[in-house]
Amino acid sequence: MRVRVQEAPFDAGAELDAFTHGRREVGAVVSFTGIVRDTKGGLIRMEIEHYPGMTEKAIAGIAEQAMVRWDLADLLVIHRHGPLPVGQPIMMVATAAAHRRAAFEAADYLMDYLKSRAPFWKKEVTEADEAWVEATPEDEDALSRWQR
Amino acid sequence: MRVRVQEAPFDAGAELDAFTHGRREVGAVVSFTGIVRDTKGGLIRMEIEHYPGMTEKAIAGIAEQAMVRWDLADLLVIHRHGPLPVGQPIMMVATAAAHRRAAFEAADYLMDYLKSRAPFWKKEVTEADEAWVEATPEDEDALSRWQR
Amino acid sequence: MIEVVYFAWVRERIGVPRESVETEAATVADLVEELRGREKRYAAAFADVSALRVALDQELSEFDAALEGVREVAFFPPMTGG
Amino acid sequence: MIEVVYFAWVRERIGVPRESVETEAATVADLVEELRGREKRYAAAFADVSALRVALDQELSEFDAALEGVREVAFFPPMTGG
Repeated sequence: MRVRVQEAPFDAGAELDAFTHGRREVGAVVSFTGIVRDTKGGLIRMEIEHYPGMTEKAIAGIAEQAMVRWDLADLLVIHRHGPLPVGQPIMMVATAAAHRRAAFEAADYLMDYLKSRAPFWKKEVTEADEAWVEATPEDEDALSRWQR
Repeated sequence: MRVRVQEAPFDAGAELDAFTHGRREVGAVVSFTGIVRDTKGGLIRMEIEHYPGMTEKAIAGIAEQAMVRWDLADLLVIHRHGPLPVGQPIMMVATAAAHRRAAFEAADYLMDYLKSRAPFWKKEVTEADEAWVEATPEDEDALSRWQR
Repeated sequence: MIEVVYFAWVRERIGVPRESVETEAATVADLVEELRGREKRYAAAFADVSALRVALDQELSEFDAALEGVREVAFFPPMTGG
Repeated sequence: MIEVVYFAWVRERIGVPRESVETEAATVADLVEELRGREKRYAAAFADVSALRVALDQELSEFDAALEGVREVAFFPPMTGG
Protein backbone atom coordinates (compact mmCIF):
# COMPACT_ATOMS: atom_id res chain seq x y z
CA MET A 1 0.00 0.00 0.00
CA ARG A 2 1.54 3.25 -1.11
CA VAL A 3 -0.03 6.60 -0.18
CA ARG A 4 1.48 10.00 -0.97
CA VAL A 5 0.16 13.51 -0.39
CA GLN A 6 2.36 16.09 -2.07
CA GLU A 7 2.55 19.53 -3.62
CA ALA A 8 5.02 18.42 -6.33
CA PRO A 9 3.83 17.27 -9.76
CA PHE A 10 4.02 13.57 -10.58
CA ASP A 11 4.17 11.58 -13.80
CA ALA A 12 1.20 9.19 -13.97
CA GLY A 13 2.86 6.96 -16.57
CA ALA A 14 6.06 6.55 -14.57
CA GLU A 15 4.00 5.84 -11.45
CA LEU A 16 1.95 3.22 -13.32
CA ASP A 17 5.10 1.51 -14.60
CA ALA A 18 6.74 1.49 -11.16
CA PHE A 19 3.53 0.14 -9.61
CA THR A 20 3.11 -2.59 -12.23
CA HIS A 21 6.68 -3.76 -12.65
CA GLY A 22 7.87 -7.17 -11.51
CA ARG A 23 4.64 -8.75 -10.30
CA ARG A 24 4.14 -12.44 -11.15
CA GLU A 25 0.76 -12.90 -9.51
CA VAL A 26 -1.02 -9.85 -10.82
CA GLY A 27 -3.18 -10.17 -13.92
CA ALA A 28 -4.92 -6.80 -13.74
CA VAL A 29 -3.87 -3.24 -12.99
CA VAL A 30 -6.43 -0.43 -13.07
CA SER A 31 -5.44 3.22 -12.80
CA PHE A 32 -7.43 6.39 -12.46
CA THR A 33 -5.88 9.79 -13.10
CA GLY A 34 -7.77 12.96 -12.17
CA ILE A 35 -6.78 15.96 -14.27
CA VAL A 36 -7.41 19.70 -13.86
CA ARG A 37 -10.21 20.37 -16.33
CA ASP A 38 -11.32 23.70 -17.72
CA THR A 39 -15.04 23.16 -17.19
CA LYS A 40 -16.35 26.54 -18.29
CA GLY A 41 -13.40 28.01 -20.18
CA GLY A 42 -11.07 30.65 -18.78
CA LEU A 43 -9.65 28.55 -15.94
CA ILE A 44 -6.20 29.78 -14.98
CA ARG A 45 -5.52 27.28 -12.23
CA MET A 46 -7.02 25.02 -9.60
CA GLU A 47 -5.99 25.50 -5.96
CA ILE A 48 -6.26 22.57 -3.62
CA GLU A 49 -6.37 23.08 0.12
CA HIS A 50 -6.07 20.14 2.48
CA TYR A 51 -5.90 19.31 6.18
CA PRO A 52 -2.34 18.14 6.88
CA GLY A 53 -2.35 15.20 9.25
CA MET A 54 -5.99 14.29 8.75
CA THR A 55 -5.48 13.91 5.01
CA GLU A 56 -2.92 11.14 5.36
CA LYS A 57 -4.97 9.37 8.03
CA ALA A 58 -8.19 9.58 6.01
CA ILE A 59 -6.58 8.24 2.85
CA ALA A 60 -4.87 5.42 4.74
CA GLY A 61 -8.23 4.48 6.29
CA ILE A 62 -9.97 4.40 2.90
CA ALA A 63 -7.10 2.39 1.38
CA GLU A 64 -7.23 -0.14 4.23
CA GLN A 65 -10.97 -0.59 3.70
CA ALA A 66 -10.32 -1.36 0.03
CA MET A 67 -7.59 -3.89 0.93
CA VAL A 68 -9.99 -5.64 3.32
CA ARG A 69 -12.90 -5.66 0.90
CA TRP A 70 -11.13 -6.85 -2.26
CA ASP A 71 -8.38 -9.35 -2.87
CA LEU A 72 -5.73 -6.85 -3.95
CA ALA A 73 -2.02 -7.41 -4.34
CA ASP A 74 -1.35 -3.70 -3.85
CA LEU A 75 -2.74 -0.22 -4.25
CA LEU A 76 -1.39 3.27 -4.83
CA VAL A 77 -2.86 6.68 -4.00
CA ILE A 78 -1.17 9.98 -4.88
CA HIS A 79 -2.97 13.28 -4.23
CA ARG A 80 -1.57 16.74 -4.81
CA HIS A 81 -2.36 20.03 -3.07
CA GLY A 82 -1.47 23.64 -3.81
CA PRO A 83 -1.81 25.47 -7.15
CA LEU A 84 -2.34 23.28 -10.24
CA PRO A 85 -2.41 24.41 -13.89
CA VAL A 86 -5.02 23.12 -16.39
CA GLY A 87 -4.20 19.70 -17.84
CA GLN A 88 -1.98 18.58 -14.93
CA PRO A 89 -2.75 15.46 -12.90
CA ILE A 90 -4.38 16.24 -9.55
CA MET A 91 -4.27 12.72 -8.23
CA MET A 92 -4.13 9.09 -9.19
CA VAL A 93 -5.07 5.72 -7.80
CA ALA A 94 -3.93 2.34 -9.02
CA THR A 95 -4.96 -1.16 -7.96
CA ALA A 96 -3.29 -4.50 -8.70
CA ALA A 97 -5.11 -7.81 -8.42
CA ALA A 98 -5.19 -11.32 -9.84
CA HIS A 99 -8.55 -10.61 -11.50
CA ARG A 100 -9.93 -7.59 -13.29
CA ARG A 101 -13.20 -7.30 -11.37
CA ALA A 102 -11.42 -6.69 -8.04
CA ALA A 103 -9.04 -4.18 -9.62
CA PHE A 104 -11.88 -2.21 -11.27
CA GLU A 105 -14.18 -2.19 -8.26
CA ALA A 106 -11.47 -1.23 -5.78
CA ALA A 107 -10.26 1.68 -7.94
CA ASP A 108 -13.86 2.88 -8.35
CA TYR A 109 -14.40 2.60 -4.57
CA LEU A 110 -11.19 4.47 -3.76
CA MET A 111 -12.22 7.32 -6.06
CA ASP A 112 -15.72 7.61 -4.57
CA TYR A 113 -14.37 7.76 -1.02
CA LEU A 114 -11.39 10.01 -1.77
CA LYS A 115 -13.80 12.44 -3.43
CA SER A 116 -16.08 12.83 -0.42
CA ARG A 117 -14.16 11.60 2.63
CA ALA A 118 -10.60 12.85 2.24
CA PRO A 119 -10.16 16.45 3.43
CA PHE A 120 -9.38 18.27 0.18
CA TRP A 121 -11.13 21.37 -1.15
CA LYS A 122 -10.81 22.65 -4.70
CA LYS A 123 -10.97 26.27 -5.76
CA GLU A 124 -11.22 27.28 -9.42
CA VAL A 125 -9.39 30.50 -10.30
CA THR A 126 -10.46 32.17 -13.56
CA GLU A 127 -9.54 35.61 -14.85
CA ALA A 128 -12.89 36.88 -13.63
CA ASP A 129 -13.11 35.30 -10.18
CA GLU A 130 -12.35 32.55 -7.72
CA ALA A 131 -14.90 29.96 -6.62
CA TRP A 132 -14.84 26.93 -4.34
CA VAL A 133 -15.97 23.79 -6.14
CA GLU A 134 -19.15 22.53 -4.47
CA ALA A 135 -19.74 18.90 -3.61
CA THR A 136 -22.72 17.48 -5.50
CA PRO A 137 -25.49 15.18 -4.25
CA GLU A 138 -24.14 12.64 -6.80
CA ASP A 139 -20.83 12.52 -4.88
CA GLU A 140 -22.66 11.44 -1.73
CA ASP A 141 -24.99 9.09 -3.65
CA ALA A 142 -21.94 7.37 -5.14
CA LEU A 143 -20.95 6.20 -1.64
CA SER A 144 -24.27 4.42 -1.14
CA ARG A 145 -23.30 2.02 -3.93
CA TRP A 146 -20.73 0.53 -1.54
CA GLN A 147 -22.88 0.39 1.60
CA ARG A 148 -24.41 -3.01 1.24
CA MET B 1 -9.99 6.40 -31.03
CA ARG B 2 -6.71 4.54 -31.17
CA VAL B 3 -6.64 0.76 -31.71
CA ARG B 4 -3.49 -1.30 -32.14
CA VAL B 5 -2.98 -5.07 -32.52
CA GLN B 6 0.69 -5.95 -32.38
CA GLU B 7 3.25 -8.62 -31.54
CA ALA B 8 5.76 -6.09 -30.13
CA PRO B 9 5.89 -5.24 -26.42
CA PHE B 10 4.56 -1.86 -25.31
CA ASP B 11 5.15 0.35 -22.29
CA ALA B 12 1.84 0.93 -20.46
CA GLY B 13 3.16 4.02 -18.65
CA ALA B 14 4.40 5.71 -21.81
CA GLU B 15 1.10 4.88 -23.52
CA LEU B 16 -0.86 6.34 -20.60
CA ASP B 17 1.19 9.55 -20.69
CA ALA B 18 0.82 9.94 -24.45
CA PHE B 19 -2.91 9.29 -24.18
CA THR B 20 -3.40 11.77 -21.32
CA HIS B 21 -1.14 14.59 -22.44
CA GLY B 22 -2.46 17.99 -23.52
CA ARG B 23 -6.19 17.56 -22.92
CA ARG B 24 -8.00 20.60 -21.48
CA GLU B 25 -11.47 19.09 -21.33
CA VAL B 26 -10.68 15.76 -19.75
CA GLY B 27 -11.03 15.36 -16.00
CA ALA B 28 -10.71 11.59 -15.79
CA VAL B 29 -8.51 8.96 -17.40
CA VAL B 30 -8.97 5.27 -16.53
CA SER B 31 -6.56 2.60 -17.70
CA PHE B 32 -6.61 -1.16 -17.50
CA THR B 33 -3.47 -3.21 -18.08
CA GLY B 34 -3.73 -6.99 -18.46
CA ILE B 35 -0.55 -8.81 -17.44
CA VAL B 36 0.66 -12.37 -18.00
CA ARG B 37 0.05 -14.01 -14.63
CA ASP B 38 1.52 -17.23 -13.37
CA THR B 39 -1.73 -18.71 -12.07
CA LYS B 40 -0.54 -22.11 -10.91
CA GLY B 41 3.24 -21.65 -10.79
CA GLY B 42 5.62 -22.93 -13.43
CA LEU B 43 4.33 -20.81 -16.31
CA ILE B 44 7.05 -20.29 -18.89
CA ARG B 45 5.05 -18.15 -21.29
CA MET B 46 1.64 -17.32 -22.64
CA GLU B 47 0.97 -17.68 -26.36
CA ILE B 48 -1.76 -15.61 -27.93
CA GLU B 49 -3.28 -16.59 -31.24
CA HIS B 50 -5.61 -14.24 -33.08
CA TYR B 51 -7.59 -13.91 -36.31
CA PRO B 52 -5.85 -11.24 -38.39
CA GLY B 53 -8.40 -9.03 -40.08
CA MET B 54 -11.33 -9.99 -37.88
CA THR B 55 -9.42 -8.92 -34.75
CA GLU B 56 -9.07 -5.32 -35.88
CA LYS B 57 -12.70 -5.16 -37.05
CA ALA B 58 -14.04 -6.69 -33.84
CA ILE B 59 -12.06 -4.32 -31.61
CA ALA B 60 -13.06 -1.28 -33.69
CA GLY B 61 -16.71 -2.35 -33.39
CA ILE B 62 -16.47 -2.71 -29.60
CA ALA B 63 -14.67 0.64 -29.31
CA GLU B 64 -17.32 2.38 -31.42
CA GLN B 65 -20.06 0.97 -29.20
CA ALA B 66 -18.28 2.43 -26.17
CA MET B 67 -17.93 5.84 -27.87
CA VAL B 68 -21.67 5.84 -28.67
CA ARG B 69 -22.72 4.73 -25.21
CA TRP B 70 -20.58 7.04 -23.07
CA ASP B 71 -19.50 10.63 -23.45
CA LEU B 72 -15.81 9.95 -24.04
CA ALA B 73 -13.18 12.33 -25.32
CA ASP B 74 -11.07 9.40 -26.53
CA LEU B 75 -10.17 5.78 -25.99
CA LEU B 76 -7.19 3.53 -26.56
CA VAL B 77 -6.95 -0.24 -27.07
CA ILE B 78 -3.66 -2.11 -27.50
CA HIS B 79 -3.65 -5.92 -27.68
CA ARG B 80 -0.64 -8.11 -28.26
CA HIS B 81 -0.38 -11.55 -29.85
CA GLY B 82 2.42 -14.11 -30.09
CA PRO B 83 4.57 -15.41 -27.22
CA LEU B 84 4.53 -13.40 -23.98
CA PRO B 85 6.69 -13.93 -20.87
CA VAL B 86 5.27 -13.79 -17.31
CA GLY B 87 4.86 -10.27 -15.99
CA GLN B 88 4.59 -8.58 -19.39
CA PRO B 89 1.56 -6.55 -20.43
CA ILE B 90 -0.80 -8.48 -22.73
CA MET B 91 -3.05 -5.56 -23.48
CA MET B 92 -4.32 -2.25 -22.23
CA VAL B 93 -7.33 -0.02 -22.60
CA ALA B 94 -7.61 3.62 -21.60
CA THR B 95 -10.59 5.97 -21.59
CA ALA B 96 -10.67 9.76 -21.29
CA ALA B 97 -13.79 11.66 -20.27
CA ALA B 98 -14.95 14.82 -18.53
CA HIS B 99 -16.31 12.76 -15.63
CA ARG B 100 -15.00 9.72 -13.80
CA ARG B 101 -18.14 7.58 -14.04
CA ALA B 102 -18.06 7.51 -17.86
CA ALA B 103 -14.33 6.75 -17.90
CA PHE B 104 -14.70 3.87 -15.40
CA GLU B 105 -17.76 2.30 -17.00
CA ALA B 106 -16.42 2.52 -20.56
CA ALA B 107 -13.10 0.89 -19.57
CA ASP B 108 -14.97 -1.87 -17.74
CA TYR B 109 -17.24 -2.41 -20.77
CA LEU B 110 -14.31 -2.51 -23.20
CA MET B 111 -12.61 -5.18 -21.08
CA ASP B 112 -15.72 -7.36 -20.83
CA TYR B 113 -16.26 -7.28 -24.60
CA LEU B 114 -12.61 -7.63 -25.59
CA LYS B 115 -12.44 -10.69 -23.35
CA SER B 116 -15.31 -12.56 -25.01
CA ARG B 117 -15.90 -10.96 -28.40
CA ALA B 118 -12.46 -10.19 -29.86
CA PRO B 119 -10.88 -13.24 -31.57
CA PHE B 120 -7.92 -13.98 -29.30
CA TRP B 121 -7.07 -17.33 -27.74
CA LYS B 122 -4.59 -17.79 -24.92
CA LYS B 123 -2.43 -20.84 -24.38
CA GLU B 124 -0.43 -21.37 -21.18
CA VAL B 125 2.91 -23.09 -21.64
CA THR B 126 4.44 -24.62 -18.51
CA GLU B 127 7.41 -26.95 -18.19
CA ALA B 128 5.00 -29.88 -17.93
CA ASP B 129 2.49 -29.08 -20.67
CA GLU B 130 0.57 -26.65 -22.83
CA ALA B 131 -3.11 -25.85 -22.32
CA TRP B 132 -5.61 -23.52 -23.95
CA VAL B 133 -7.19 -21.16 -21.45
CA GLU B 134 -10.91 -21.87 -21.30
CA ALA B 135 -13.55 -19.18 -21.32
CA THR B 136 -15.59 -19.19 -18.11
CA PRO B 137 -19.35 -18.75 -17.66
CA GLU B 138 -18.45 -15.58 -15.71
CA ASP B 139 -16.94 -14.06 -18.87
CA GLU B 140 -20.25 -14.46 -20.68
CA ASP B 141 -22.25 -13.35 -17.62
CA ALA B 142 -20.18 -10.18 -17.48
CA LEU B 143 -21.63 -9.12 -20.84
CA SER B 144 -25.19 -9.32 -19.55
CA ARG B 145 -24.38 -6.42 -17.21
CA TRP B 146 -24.33 -4.17 -20.29
CA GLN B 147 -27.41 -5.53 -22.04
CA ARG B 148 -30.09 -3.31 -20.61
CA MET C 1 -15.44 -23.23 -53.06
CA ILE C 2 -15.24 -21.75 -49.58
CA GLU C 3 -12.23 -20.88 -47.40
CA VAL C 4 -12.44 -22.60 -44.03
CA VAL C 5 -10.14 -21.37 -41.23
CA TYR C 6 -9.49 -22.84 -37.80
CA PHE C 7 -8.06 -21.39 -34.60
CA ALA C 8 -6.69 -22.59 -31.26
CA TRP C 9 -7.49 -26.25 -30.41
CA VAL C 10 -9.81 -26.58 -33.43
CA ARG C 11 -6.80 -25.80 -35.64
CA GLU C 12 -4.65 -28.25 -33.65
CA ARG C 13 -7.16 -31.09 -33.94
CA ILE C 14 -7.71 -30.58 -37.66
CA GLY C 15 -4.01 -30.09 -38.28
CA VAL C 16 -4.17 -27.17 -40.72
CA PRO C 17 -4.90 -23.46 -40.16
CA ARG C 18 -7.00 -23.10 -43.33
CA GLU C 19 -8.16 -24.97 -46.39
CA SER C 20 -10.38 -24.53 -49.43
CA VAL C 21 -13.45 -26.74 -49.32
CA GLU C 22 -15.64 -27.73 -52.29
CA THR C 23 -19.15 -27.84 -50.85
CA GLU C 24 -22.83 -27.43 -51.64
CA ALA C 25 -23.73 -27.00 -47.96
CA ALA C 26 -26.57 -24.52 -47.46
CA THR C 27 -25.82 -23.64 -43.83
CA VAL C 28 -22.92 -23.73 -41.39
CA ALA C 29 -24.51 -26.76 -39.71
CA ASP C 30 -24.64 -28.56 -43.08
CA LEU C 31 -20.97 -27.78 -43.65
CA VAL C 32 -20.06 -29.11 -40.18
CA GLU C 33 -22.01 -32.32 -40.95
CA GLU C 34 -20.14 -32.72 -44.22
CA LEU C 35 -16.71 -32.17 -42.61
CA ARG C 36 -17.53 -34.58 -39.76
CA GLY C 37 -18.17 -37.33 -42.31
CA ARG C 38 -14.81 -36.81 -43.99
CA GLU C 39 -12.16 -37.93 -41.51
CA LYS C 40 -11.71 -38.70 -37.84
CA ARG C 41 -9.83 -35.47 -37.13
CA TYR C 42 -12.89 -33.43 -38.25
CA ALA C 43 -15.20 -35.62 -36.19
CA ALA C 44 -12.92 -34.93 -33.20
CA ALA C 45 -12.83 -31.16 -33.77
CA PHE C 46 -16.60 -30.89 -34.30
CA ALA C 47 -17.65 -33.46 -31.67
CA ASP C 48 -19.43 -30.79 -29.61
CA VAL C 49 -20.44 -27.72 -31.59
CA SER C 50 -21.84 -26.06 -28.46
CA ALA C 51 -18.16 -25.63 -27.48
CA LEU C 52 -17.48 -23.83 -30.77
CA ARG C 53 -18.06 -20.43 -32.29
CA VAL C 54 -18.34 -19.59 -35.98
CA ALA C 55 -17.56 -16.43 -37.95
CA LEU C 56 -18.72 -15.77 -41.52
CA ASP C 57 -16.50 -13.37 -43.46
CA GLN C 58 -14.99 -12.28 -40.15
CA GLU C 59 -18.28 -11.53 -38.37
CA LEU C 60 -19.51 -13.70 -35.49
CA SER C 61 -22.48 -15.76 -36.66
CA GLU C 62 -24.61 -18.80 -35.81
CA PHE C 63 -24.56 -22.45 -36.88
CA ASP C 64 -27.95 -22.14 -38.62
CA ALA C 65 -26.76 -19.22 -40.78
CA ALA C 66 -26.83 -19.61 -44.59
CA LEU C 67 -23.54 -19.90 -46.49
CA GLU C 68 -24.72 -18.31 -49.72
CA GLY C 69 -22.29 -15.59 -50.79
CA VAL C 70 -19.90 -16.34 -47.91
CA ARG C 71 -16.21 -16.57 -48.84
CA GLU C 72 -14.63 -17.38 -45.46
CA VAL C 73 -15.93 -19.53 -42.60
CA ALA C 74 -13.96 -19.65 -39.34
CA PHE C 75 -14.36 -22.18 -36.53
CA PHE C 76 -12.85 -21.61 -33.09
CA PRO C 77 -13.46 -22.07 -29.35
CA PRO C 78 -14.93 -19.20 -27.26
CA MET C 79 -12.52 -16.28 -27.24
CA THR C 80 -10.19 -15.62 -24.33
CA GLY C 81 -8.79 -12.18 -24.99
CA GLY C 82 -8.13 -9.33 -22.57
CA MET D 1 -8.68 25.61 25.67
CA ILE D 2 -9.37 23.99 22.35
CA GLU D 3 -7.72 24.44 18.95
CA VAL D 4 -10.26 25.36 16.29
CA VAL D 5 -9.23 25.09 12.64
CA TYR D 6 -11.05 26.21 9.51
CA PHE D 7 -10.74 25.24 5.85
CA ALA D 8 -11.86 26.54 2.45
CA TRP D 9 -14.64 29.16 2.56
CA VAL D 10 -15.14 28.68 6.30
CA ARG D 11 -11.54 29.80 6.77
CA GLU D 12 -12.04 32.71 4.37
CA ARG D 13 -15.18 33.93 6.15
CA ILE D 14 -13.65 33.70 9.59
CA GLY D 15 -10.40 35.22 8.37
CA VAL D 16 -7.95 32.95 10.22
CA PRO D 17 -6.90 29.35 9.57
CA ARG D 18 -6.81 28.41 13.27
CA GLU D 19 -7.20 29.82 16.73
CA SER D 20 -7.23 28.74 20.36
CA VAL D 21 -10.65 29.11 21.95
CA GLU D 22 -11.41 29.26 25.67
CA THR D 23 -14.69 27.42 26.04
CA GLU D 24 -16.84 25.31 28.36
CA ALA D 25 -18.99 24.03 25.46
CA ALA D 26 -20.07 20.41 26.01
CA THR D 27 -20.76 19.57 22.35
CA VAL D 28 -19.77 20.77 18.89
CA ALA D 29 -23.21 22.36 18.52
CA ASP D 30 -22.68 24.28 21.77
CA LEU D 31 -19.30 25.52 20.50
CA VAL D 32 -20.87 26.65 17.22
CA GLU D 33 -23.55 28.54 19.19
CA GLU D 34 -20.89 30.24 21.28
CA LEU D 35 -18.81 31.25 18.23
CA ARG D 36 -21.90 32.54 16.40
CA GLY D 37 -22.59 34.90 19.26
CA ARG D 38 -19.08 36.33 19.17
CA GLU D 39 -18.81 38.28 15.93
CA LYS D 40 -20.55 38.72 12.59
CA ARG D 41 -17.87 36.77 10.70
CA TYR D 42 -18.59 33.67 12.81
CA ALA D 43 -22.33 34.11 12.32
CA ALA D 44 -21.68 34.27 8.56
CA ALA D 45 -19.49 31.17 8.54
CA PHE D 46 -21.89 29.14 10.70
CA ALA D 47 -25.13 30.46 9.20
CA ASP D 48 -26.08 27.01 7.85
CA VAL D 49 -24.40 24.14 9.66
CA SER D 50 -26.04 21.61 7.32
CA ALA D 51 -23.55 22.94 4.73
CA LEU D 52 -20.65 22.18 7.10
CA ARG D 53 -18.69 19.16 8.24
CA VAL D 54 -16.79 18.78 11.50
CA ALA D 55 -13.75 16.72 12.50
CA LEU D 56 -12.64 16.05 16.07
CA ASP D 57 -8.94 15.34 16.46
CA GLN D 58 -8.79 14.72 12.72
CA GLU D 59 -11.66 12.23 12.57
CA LEU D 60 -14.95 13.08 10.86
CA SER D 61 -17.64 13.53 13.51
CA GLU D 62 -21.11 14.97 14.11
CA PHE D 63 -22.39 18.25 15.52
CA ASP D 64 -23.96 16.53 18.53
CA ALA D 65 -20.63 14.91 19.52
CA ALA D 66 -19.14 15.71 22.95
CA LEU D 67 -16.00 17.85 23.16
CA GLU D 68 -14.60 16.30 26.33
CA GLY D 69 -10.97 15.33 25.82
CA VAL D 70 -10.87 16.79 22.29
CA ARG D 71 -7.86 18.95 21.47
CA GLU D 72 -8.64 19.99 17.90
CA VAL D 73 -11.96 20.81 16.24
CA ALA D 74 -12.07 21.46 12.47
CA PHE D 75 -14.90 23.06 10.51
CA PHE D 76 -15.08 22.86 6.73
CA PRO D 77 -17.45 22.47 3.78
CA PRO D 78 -18.08 19.02 2.23
CA MET D 79 -14.85 17.71 0.77
CA THR D 80 -14.13 17.91 -2.95
CA GLY D 81 -11.08 15.74 -3.45
CA GLY D 82 -10.31 13.33 -6.22
